[in-house]
Amino acid sequence: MSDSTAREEPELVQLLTPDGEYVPHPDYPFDPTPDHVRGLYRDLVLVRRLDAEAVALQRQGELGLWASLLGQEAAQIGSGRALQPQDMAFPSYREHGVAWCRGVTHRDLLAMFRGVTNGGWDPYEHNFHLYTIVIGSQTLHATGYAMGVQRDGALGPDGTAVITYFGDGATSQGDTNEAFNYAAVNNAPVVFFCQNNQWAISEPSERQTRAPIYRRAAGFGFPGLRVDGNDVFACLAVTRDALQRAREGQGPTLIEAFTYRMGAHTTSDDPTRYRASEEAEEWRRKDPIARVRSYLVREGMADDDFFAGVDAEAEKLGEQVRTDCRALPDPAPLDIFREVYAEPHSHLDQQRAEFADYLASFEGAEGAAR
Amino acid sequence: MSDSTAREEPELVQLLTPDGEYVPHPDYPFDPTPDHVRGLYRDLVLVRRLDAEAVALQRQGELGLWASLLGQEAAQIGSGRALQPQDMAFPSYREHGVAWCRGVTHRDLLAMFRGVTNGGWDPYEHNFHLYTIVIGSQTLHATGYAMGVQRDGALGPDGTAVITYFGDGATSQGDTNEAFNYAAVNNAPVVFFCQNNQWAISEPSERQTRAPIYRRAAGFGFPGLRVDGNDVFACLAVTRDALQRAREGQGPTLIEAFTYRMGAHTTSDDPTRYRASEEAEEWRRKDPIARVRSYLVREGMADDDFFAGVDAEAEKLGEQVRTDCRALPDPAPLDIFREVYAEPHSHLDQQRAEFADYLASFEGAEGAAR
Amino acid sequence: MSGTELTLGKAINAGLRRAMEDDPKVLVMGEDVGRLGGVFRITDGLYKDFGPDRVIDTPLAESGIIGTAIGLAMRGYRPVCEIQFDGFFFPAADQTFTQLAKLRARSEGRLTLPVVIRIPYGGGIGAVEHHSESPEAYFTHTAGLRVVTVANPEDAYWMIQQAIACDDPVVFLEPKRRYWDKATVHTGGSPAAATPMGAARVARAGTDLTLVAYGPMVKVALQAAEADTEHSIEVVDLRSLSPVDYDTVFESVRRTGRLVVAHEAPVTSGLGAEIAARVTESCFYHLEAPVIRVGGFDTPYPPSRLEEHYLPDLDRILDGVDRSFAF
Amino acid sequence: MSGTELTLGKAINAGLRRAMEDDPKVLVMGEDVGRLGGVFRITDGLYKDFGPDRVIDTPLAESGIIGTAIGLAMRGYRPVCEIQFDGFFFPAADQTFTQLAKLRARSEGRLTLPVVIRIPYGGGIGAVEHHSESPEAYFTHTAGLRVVTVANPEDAYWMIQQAIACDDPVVFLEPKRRYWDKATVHTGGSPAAATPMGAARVARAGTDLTLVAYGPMVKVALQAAEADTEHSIEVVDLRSLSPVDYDTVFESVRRTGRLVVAHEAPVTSGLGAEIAARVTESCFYHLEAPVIRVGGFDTPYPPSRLEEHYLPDLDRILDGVDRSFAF
Ligand SMILES: Cc1ncc(C[n+]2csc(CCOP(=O)(O)OP(=O)(O)O)c2C)c(N)n1
Ligand SMILES: Cc1ncc(C[n+]2csc(CCOP(=O)(O)OP(=O)(O)O)c2C)c(N)n1
Ligand SMILES: [Mg+2]
Ligand SMILES: [Mg+2]
Repeated sequence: MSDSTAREEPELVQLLTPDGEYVPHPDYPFDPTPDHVRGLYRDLVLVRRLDAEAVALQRQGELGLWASLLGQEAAQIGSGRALQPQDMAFPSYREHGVAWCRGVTHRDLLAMFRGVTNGGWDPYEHNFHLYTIVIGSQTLHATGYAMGVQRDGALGPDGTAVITYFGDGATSQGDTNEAFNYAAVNNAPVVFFCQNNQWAISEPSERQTRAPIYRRAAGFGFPGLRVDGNDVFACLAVTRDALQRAREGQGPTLIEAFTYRMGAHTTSDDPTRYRASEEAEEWRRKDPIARVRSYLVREGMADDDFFAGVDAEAEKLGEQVRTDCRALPDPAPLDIFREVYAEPHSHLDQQRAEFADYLASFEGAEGAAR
Repeated sequence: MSDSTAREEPELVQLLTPDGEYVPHPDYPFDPTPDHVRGLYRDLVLVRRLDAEAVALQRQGELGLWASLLGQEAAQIGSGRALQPQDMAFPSYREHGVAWCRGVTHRDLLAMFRGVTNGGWDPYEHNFHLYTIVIGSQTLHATGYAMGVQRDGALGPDGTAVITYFGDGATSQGDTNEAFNYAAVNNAPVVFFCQNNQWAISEPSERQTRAPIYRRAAGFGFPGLRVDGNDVFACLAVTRDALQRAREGQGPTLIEAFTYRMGAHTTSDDPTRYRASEEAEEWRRKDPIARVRSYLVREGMADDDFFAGVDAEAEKLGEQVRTDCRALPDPAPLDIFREVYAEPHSHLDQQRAEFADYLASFEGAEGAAR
Repeated sequence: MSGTELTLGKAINAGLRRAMEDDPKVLVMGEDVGRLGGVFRITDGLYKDFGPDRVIDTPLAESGIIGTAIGLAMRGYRPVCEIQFDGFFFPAADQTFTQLAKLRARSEGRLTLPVVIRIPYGGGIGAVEHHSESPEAYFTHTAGLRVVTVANPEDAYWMIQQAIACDDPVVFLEPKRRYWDKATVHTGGSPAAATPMGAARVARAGTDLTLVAYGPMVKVALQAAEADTEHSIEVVDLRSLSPVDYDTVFESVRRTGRLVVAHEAPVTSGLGAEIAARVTESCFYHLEAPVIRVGGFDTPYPPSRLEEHYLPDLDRILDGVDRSFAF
Repeated sequence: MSGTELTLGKAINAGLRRAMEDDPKVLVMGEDVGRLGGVFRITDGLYKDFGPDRVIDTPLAESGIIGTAIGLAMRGYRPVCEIQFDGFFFPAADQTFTQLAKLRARSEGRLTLPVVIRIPYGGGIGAVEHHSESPEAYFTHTAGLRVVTVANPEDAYWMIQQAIACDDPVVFLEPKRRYWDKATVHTGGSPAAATPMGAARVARAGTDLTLVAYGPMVKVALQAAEADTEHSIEVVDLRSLSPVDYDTVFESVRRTGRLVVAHEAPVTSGLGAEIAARVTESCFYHLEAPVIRVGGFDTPYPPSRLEEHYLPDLDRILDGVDRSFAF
């Protein structure tokens, strides 16, 4: 009888300690060259800034909502930078860091949260699917896409891998478990990247699962592991490894990035109602950016000029975010009917025409009132 | 990294070998007294007979459909006889052996397959829920019921446990996985009893799962084990143990009873289209009834008179099944409206009245034609 | 009769609390309904006062919520399930349509399943996708369910209690953009003595045209009726969507001879279609114009910057009224 | 034009085969569609000829079927999904309504999802529960989907190919009790040249009353029309349920002045309601009677020994016709 009810703390892959010390791992090679690490540091700082600006813009009424990635930068930049251009990513709604790595602009990200679109970017242009709000749905899309990759014969050392992102809460959803199973049975080239930020809105992960999340994979017949989600080196190394395995036809992997949601669930949320501030304090000491900075300083890989340069870049980005957000054009009323169908649709085409007439009737009566 | 992709054959709890030798198991005490084993033998033979009669009745057009339990008698009688009267069982649609143990009559079972009802018996009278056709649904009902048991404070050495039955195919369904998780998180007193009969209609279990099914439990944080599903002693012993654990507040268990569907999926199915007859041959050698008979003979616990007596009883049961099936009354047309709602429903009550008038209009015109 | 000023949201909260006090079998369950009190705070304070056995923070799985609620009901409980937003109901469609709605008939009345499914529904709060939908027609097409919605705090307070007391499964649709609307609630008396949840209500008397609305649209309908100074418009607040109280609707239409039905849901195969079909069949000779439907377009709910154009507003309703009088 | 005698089931099989031959991106997926050829053998022989990469026996999980089909479509495939029976669609409701139907609009047209969902539907085969339902109204209320059904082998052969060729998601409802009906199928030509799947068809000309039916009910409607020797009944086979070809329906009703709509699904909030509402609005002055709906009762589908009473038959349709003429 396999009894896993005991909740002993499982092993965690870590390459960079909270103090900024690099500890090589036998299974996950990583080469912390100055350029590489400085690049990661820059990514981390810039996405945190983008995120902070978006939160502020929501407070100012410029966005309807924003889901902050604060605290999860390393998990996202690490995994995002592990992707090859041909790889396809299926995010949930908080993966601004991954979006950043895929070249999705802040403008496109803001558009959805501003309510000017339900999408925002071309999934094929970036090999980055649209944000998916309904929890778990995208894990099946990723699995199906990966089954398509198999059918295209696009596996091999330079083949295509697929990654999908979801949270600890999403592991409770039927769809996510069906995706695990479809991926396992089909040996599909997909990496399941779970950011366990320990909360699903107000519910701590004990309300979602009794076993450590990474162990779910073994039950479906594929490997799972837990990585320090605040360690960008480790997240990059384990994701690269899992993607390569997928690429080469060795099937799915579940990565549980153990991290923490340092902010509110979204700008609509008030975490003081359900969690102690000490918890957040404790995690602040494990900050994903601070430890990279420590490493750079400790190793003499970056000086004050470098850090000032990144900060200046962040300033500029912040300004750009604010300007671009306000400049996002509102959609036109008739956009409601846009691209509901690919082919002509007698009924909807007529409804659209009637609405156009209706709108026009006001123009006559009240000028530009509408 | 926990890698379970290798499909080594897992350990199987077995107390009675195919040759009828009893091998005690350190973890699962069992006391094969003559009375006990003779009783089990009788159960096995009688439900097999009931089942065979039902298949024949379907062939004769007396039933719309029948899902045969052939080959799965031990899994059902073993687990069914492990239940206490207060325990509640949630079956799928093939658990005629469990129904037998719960005192559901063949008449009630046949009624659903004859199409005179969608239900058939009082779930509370037997502590045996209705058959559930939509795969996996009942696993959540069982879990919820078990959460109710917890809230009633009905746990303890003589407390109430819940069991739910499902097949290998059902482990793919989102609901079943959600049930595993709800049960784990709530530590609910429910036993998940999976009869892995190796086939879901035409799909072999490799198309449903990559890992042995019992391992799924560990991923959700509760124990799972595999038992020889053709061994009634082992099925009884492990189920009794798991029920007791549940009863005493130690939470859920997943039991995978490794067995074989010796017949067609249902009377509508034609297994020659998808599986080799040698496979069935091989499993016939592991017949769940033959080994109990061997044991009884080997141990001198039963003589020819006993076996003849059971056969005679089976004959009589067969006759009764045939008679009772044909005697099942057809429902009346207005039963369509029966118990759709518990309370008056203006619209449906009116619809019913209109239909009654409509039916009556024919009586005037054509006499008893309708 | 005691009266208290309450928002619609607080009125549901007060009704839930009273139902839980009155019957220890009443449970509240859903995502974040516990310590947080739900994303709209409708279950605020219940966790603190009734504890985790009666106010259950469930895993993030809607099929699991309804599926386990069915099991709890079979064990004698009366679960009140919260679906966090309309757009997140669908993972629970199978358990709701195939199990919850049908189990009583399947069991020939041996199983009673008093499960309430609360769903904050409809648009108008500037939300992201899946947070503004009006799925009522999926429910009204499903035999075995009752479907109600509320338009004011008084109904909210009583109807949630009636829904919980009802031995049938009830889908309780909460017009989320009205959660903050305030009015006096008369908390004296008992749910059984209050207007039955199955009854429609004439919210405004009129003689020239009947305007049927429900949930969030009642307020818009009343404003439209006020704004139309040429015609005397009667506004009927349906309250119950399944079954519909046709006695009240027919009586009104037979007097006015004209009917406009307004809802947020897409028009095609929406509840307005059913009302139009039945009213036409039963009041054929009284109708001076066909029933006019004003509703959402047959598109997915648009991004929030377009919702003011998607949702039927005063102008769109009056346009419908004009179309009726044009016949 | 070459003609072959085929059952409706075999015609779908032949259409699937031709679509798979014509386009290597077409996949077939579902439970038991491989070696078994599906429980109704509609995919018979495809696994043998196209192999497991193109004919996929999926795990037993409907949400997984539609969810992975979406992913496959995003990668450029055209998956044809089989849902084994109508009653087992609902676990896939979320992926169908919330993802499949909405993704094109969400992506502003960047994602094209040519997914076909084949569902054997309707009653009349003496099956157990969940095997006889008619869920079309859930689909017709969902923007972003197209919904079609077929009533004869010729349509079956062509429309399955048209559904697969269509760049929108199409729910393809197969009248299971008609699978064994035989007729000549003209397999020459191309899907593009055949009658478009969006067009209704006048199946029988008449002058006194229009009888609209679709799928399994077309045959019953034609029998009823024959049986009524007093009136000249025109029968319209809708074929497409979303969108409905209203041009054809309106033209007919304006000529006959009367309309009866028949379907197996429960009447309340069924497709008949939508047709009644729209026809009444557009043909108000032509109607000599209200639109009469004949359908299933508002109950769960009953056990098979009652289905002959549940399903609208010739008598129930003629009763509807009589009710129309009684006005
Ligand atoms: C099917 C569904 N149910 C409910 C919600 C509402 N909801 C949005 S986010 C969320 C919590 C998600 O938690 P988790 O998966 O851990 O991701 P995180 O937000 O922590 O990144 C919930 C319940 C939803 N979006 N989809
Ligand atoms: C949700 C759902 N999908 C499809 C079906 C059709 N179906 C009936 S039985 C069956 C196979 C079940 O296999 P398994 O779970 O192994 O149980 P077994 O029949 O072998 O006992 C299928 C696909 C169903 N009943 N419910
Ligand atoms: Mg989380
Ligand atoms: Mg099986």
